[in-house]
Amino acid sequence: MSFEIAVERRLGDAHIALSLTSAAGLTALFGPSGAGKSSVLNMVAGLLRPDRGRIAVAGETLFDSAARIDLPPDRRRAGYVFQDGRLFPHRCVRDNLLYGWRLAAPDHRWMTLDEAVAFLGIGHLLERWPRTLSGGEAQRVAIGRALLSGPRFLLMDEPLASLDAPRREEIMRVIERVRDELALPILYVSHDRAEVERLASTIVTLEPARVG
Amino acid sequence: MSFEIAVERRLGDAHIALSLTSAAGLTALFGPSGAGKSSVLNMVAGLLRPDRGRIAVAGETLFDSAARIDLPPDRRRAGYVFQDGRLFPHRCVRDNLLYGWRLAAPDHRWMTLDEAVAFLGIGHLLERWPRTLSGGEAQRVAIGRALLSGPRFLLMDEPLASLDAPRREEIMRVIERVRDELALPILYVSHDRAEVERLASTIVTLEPARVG
Amino acid sequence: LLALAPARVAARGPLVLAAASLQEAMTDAADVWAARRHEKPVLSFAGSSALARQIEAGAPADLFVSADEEWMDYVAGKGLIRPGSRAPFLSNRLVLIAPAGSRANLTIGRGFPLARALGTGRLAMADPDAVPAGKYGAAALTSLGVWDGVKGKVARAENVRAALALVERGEAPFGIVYATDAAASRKVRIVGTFPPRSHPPITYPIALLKTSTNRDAEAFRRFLLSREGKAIFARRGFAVR
Amino acid sequence: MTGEEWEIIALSLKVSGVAVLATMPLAFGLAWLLARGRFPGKVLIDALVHLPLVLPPVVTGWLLLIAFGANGPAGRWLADWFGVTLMFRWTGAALAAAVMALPLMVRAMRLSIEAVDRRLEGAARTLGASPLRVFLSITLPLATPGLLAGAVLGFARSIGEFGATITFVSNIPGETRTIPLAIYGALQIPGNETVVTRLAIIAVLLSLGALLASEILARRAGYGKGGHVL
Amino acid sequence: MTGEEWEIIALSLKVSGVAVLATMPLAFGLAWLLARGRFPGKVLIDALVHLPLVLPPVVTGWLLLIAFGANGPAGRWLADWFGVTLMFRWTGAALAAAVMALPLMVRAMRLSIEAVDRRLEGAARTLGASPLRVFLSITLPLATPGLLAGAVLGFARSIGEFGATITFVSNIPGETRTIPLAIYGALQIPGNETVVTRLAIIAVLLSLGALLASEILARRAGYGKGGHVL
Ligand SMILES: Nc1ncnc2c1ncn2[C@@H]1O[C@H](COP(=O)(O)OP(=O)(O)OP(=O)(O)O)[C@@H](O)[C@H]1O
Ligand SMILES: Nc1ncnc2c1ncn2[C@@H]1O[C@H](COP(=O)(O)OP(=O)(O)OP(=O)(O)O)[C@@H](O)[C@H]1O
Ligand SMILES: [Mg+2]
Ligand SMILES: [Mg+2]
Repeated sequence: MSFEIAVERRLGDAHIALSLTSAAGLTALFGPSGAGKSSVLNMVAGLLRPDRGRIAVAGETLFDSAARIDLPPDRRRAGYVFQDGRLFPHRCVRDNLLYGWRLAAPDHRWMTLDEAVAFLGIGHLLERWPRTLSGGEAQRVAIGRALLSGPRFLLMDEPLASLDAPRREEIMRVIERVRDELALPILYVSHDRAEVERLASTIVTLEPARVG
Repeated sequence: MSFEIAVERRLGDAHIALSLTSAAGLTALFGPSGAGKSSVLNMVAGLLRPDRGRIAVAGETLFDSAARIDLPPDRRRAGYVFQDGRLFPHRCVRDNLLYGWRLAAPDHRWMTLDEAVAFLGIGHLLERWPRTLSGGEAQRVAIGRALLSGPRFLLMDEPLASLDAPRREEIMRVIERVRDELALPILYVSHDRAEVERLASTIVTLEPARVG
Repeated sequence: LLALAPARVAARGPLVLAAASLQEAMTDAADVWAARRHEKPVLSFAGSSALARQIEAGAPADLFVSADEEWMDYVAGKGLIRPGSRAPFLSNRLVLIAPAGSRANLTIGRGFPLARALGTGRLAMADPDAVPAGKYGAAALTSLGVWDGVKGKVARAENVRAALALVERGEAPFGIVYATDAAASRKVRIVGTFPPRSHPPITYPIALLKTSTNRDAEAFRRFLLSREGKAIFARRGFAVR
Repeated sequence: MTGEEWEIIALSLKVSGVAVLATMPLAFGLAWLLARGRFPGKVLIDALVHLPLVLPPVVTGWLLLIAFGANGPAGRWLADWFGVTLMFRWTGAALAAAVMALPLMVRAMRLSIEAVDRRLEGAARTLGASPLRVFLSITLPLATPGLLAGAVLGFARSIGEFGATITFVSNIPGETRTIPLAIYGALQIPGNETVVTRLAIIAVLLSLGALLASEILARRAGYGKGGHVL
Repeated sequence: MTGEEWEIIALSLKVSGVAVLATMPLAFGLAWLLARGRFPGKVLIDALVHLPLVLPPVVTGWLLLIAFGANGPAGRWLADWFGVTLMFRWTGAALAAAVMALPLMVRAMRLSIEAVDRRLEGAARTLGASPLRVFLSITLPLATPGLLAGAVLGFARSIGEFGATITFVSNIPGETRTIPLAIYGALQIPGNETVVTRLAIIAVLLSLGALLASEILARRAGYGKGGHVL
């Protein structure tokens, strides 16, 4: 079992409810804009607290409202690629990439800076400030930062949205390798059918539900 | 002639140079991440000053370094959908949408709030603060805001990147109508081949050029 | 360090807390004293009220010279001065001043027309409710029967020097200050001196403090009260007793 | 509380209120200039704004006296052209309070202006807004936290202002005798601590009121923060 | 300039420098609490921090005297436990300066902390950073503008501090006689304006130095602004 999620959460008028159990591999979260995909990822990462429910990844319970379990985000070991980059503006690209890597226990790391830099094609950006990056450049740095933190599982929110086809292809190949060789569970949000069909072993569709 | 652009601009190590003349309709700007697509749009909008060159849209010169012409952004009447939304955080969705509409001369407006709200499907969001919007919701509001400002031409930087297929289809149809019925010049950045091939009458590829 | 601390106290001259208006004269006196192979006294000048409150809070000082009896009474009332060490030290005179360029002519006397001379202008003086010089000034004008006419026209300054500044700048046509202050400024003219009997005697009392540990303190007090010491203050315009 | 004390409180409120309200536009203009401007004399303006903070208040009062006294150049100009006199008037007390509050107001506003995302201003320009309109509709409201902080700091500083006021306009009951001047007077009389304490508590309560008002306004304008914490 | 004046300048620098440096952590902690905390007594802490701004400095000095004097509860405790005396010592002057500077420092820092994008803190948590590490590596550096502004404001205020200092620790040459106290002394002597002016200019230059230093540091840390203006 990679992801076992059964959560409910109210956000303003929106009522987000999801129940999924996925096999190993990549689980794609599909659904219209505003359905609650990012919110689900935030709940799995520990950044948004479900009103009730349970979250377990690869057998480890991260949250259980009944059992009063709520692992803090820094102990969940999620590799989260946010929908909106969220690079640290006060650190150069290199220090953004190494932020999680330095905090990870050495035996949790499964990728080096050089490897990440190579397949993301960001070697020439290492000394730059995030505010000077183009949209796609920032997106690639954000992917590298998440992978380098030595995560136990990945949360990817439209990671390839603003990338050109060759880059996309390259990164998809790395995701496939992570999925297959490292067997990391991946929860993946995308609006691109082709992308999802290629990568996902489980596809879950989130229906929007509004209150009232 | 819709767009006549011949500009050069240096940004850090990057050297952005583009020369294009496009027929009426939608001009797609294609190119790898970091090639300078957003920078070109910024130059056409008047937010980034070219080191030298000339920019004319639909026969009107917006910038000409030789003739010392440099129309300020508020007099260029660009409808710019930014790669990163840029909604005003201190105004609710309705006031974001109406910001440019209220500033436009009445006879420049060619769309009403109701029309925009309807085809973007954001009627339920009008009273919300931007920070509570999902990625796709914010993107749609940004599109609406640009269209409502009564622009003479459109600059769209991956406007459909984080939208689901049905929304995408609906908005593409509106873009086609704007292109055909209103005959507005549109400069369009996208990484999606299918999208571009469907919408564009001219496709221009920007090659990255690094200095040194 | 702890061992050194008492030694340092002994090597230092007495710490004198003195009213700010004594600054120049007291500095002169300390210099003369130091020239006689004594450790130079450490002088701290501030308002008498601030100094009295510091003494009350346990400040380790040796001598206190107040600008009026009231704050010395306060300190004495708390049992903070060495019995028998309190002595009247200096006196001063109160004068009416005008800006140097003023041609105002007034003779101070019973019912003299100060209010009319002021016109719409203001009489600058230290706060008559709070500051000694102001209290003496108000008392003098009251006994001369003119206070009721001018009390609504008073500009109450923080201290005598501030009142002096208002007259120096011509912002106030008249002011009441100590003779010592008037003498030190070239921008004001003394219009007249208040008769000493028109106000309570102006005295600057001196006393040795309970907390005093400095062995030179008493000697310096005696020096100040000696003829020679008082002469130094007389040169700065103080009246000595 | 005595009628005299009520008068003192009303005067303090008037002086501080006028000082802060009248200074807001100037403070914001200076803050904007310092945050955004790139011109040679910038550090000098910066230093000038900080001056009243650095100098002992008595010196500031003394400088005000020299400049704005009836015989000072600025004072004469104001009297001749506008018939305004500041000496010994509550308007002078307000000027002293304003000058002392200015550096605090400018700094707070400047911090908030510097935190404004300039890309939003660019977006507003493309939507047809002139620079002035961008300033009024984007920069100014986005700098609300600094505006409020500046107003509170300025008001509190004005309520507590003593040294420059008494030096400049002296202590005239009903005209320039604000709470701190009354407190000072009371402190000069031995055994008068209860009056001091009462007046001090009133000053604190006035500022607390301003503080609460600003917190409520900040919450109203609190689009930027709170809410969900991702 | 005389040797005595050099001594006064050195003392002012020492007092203000120590006051600001020692207060920075406390000020930042308070700023953080006020910006982020949600607890019942928050407005009271806020009011307490603003207190030295609202009260006339003389009252603050008097309260310090009551609390930290040789006979005061805090003063006795410091003397008994740490052998520290503040009365008539430069350490007391530094305490007075610190207390007066605190509200300015806290406000500036708080403004910057409130402007920090909390989603970045969330991102850091997912990357394995504990709350403390997030604070040190994300919140603190992102609040740099407020830290610098707070330090400059606090330093300038300390350099200009007079009323609380003279009331608390008197005016003792070489110990507590900082520039403003020396200016006060010089002002007591009519016709002494040149000394006053010289000392005032020195005070201004010292603050100008702090101002410049902070601008340079701000530029170093200026990742957030400047650069391209989209
Ligand atoms: N603070 C809030 N107040 C009210 N509604 C909120 C708030 N935060 C989120 N929402 C709503 O919750 C819903 C889920 O948001 P979420 O960001 O999870 O959507 P999403 O599926 O990721 O959409 P997208 O594909 O557009 O990114 C949206 O309708 C959004 O408007
Ligand atoms: N201030 C700057 N300093 C240095 N380089 C910069 C700066 N601003 C932009 N660049 C560089 O200029 C190039 C063009 O950026 P631009 O944002 O226009 O790219 P883009 O084509 O839009 O890419 P994407 O598809 O990834 O959004 C990039 O390589 C970027 O790193
Ligand atoms: Mg989303
Ligand atoms: Mg781009």
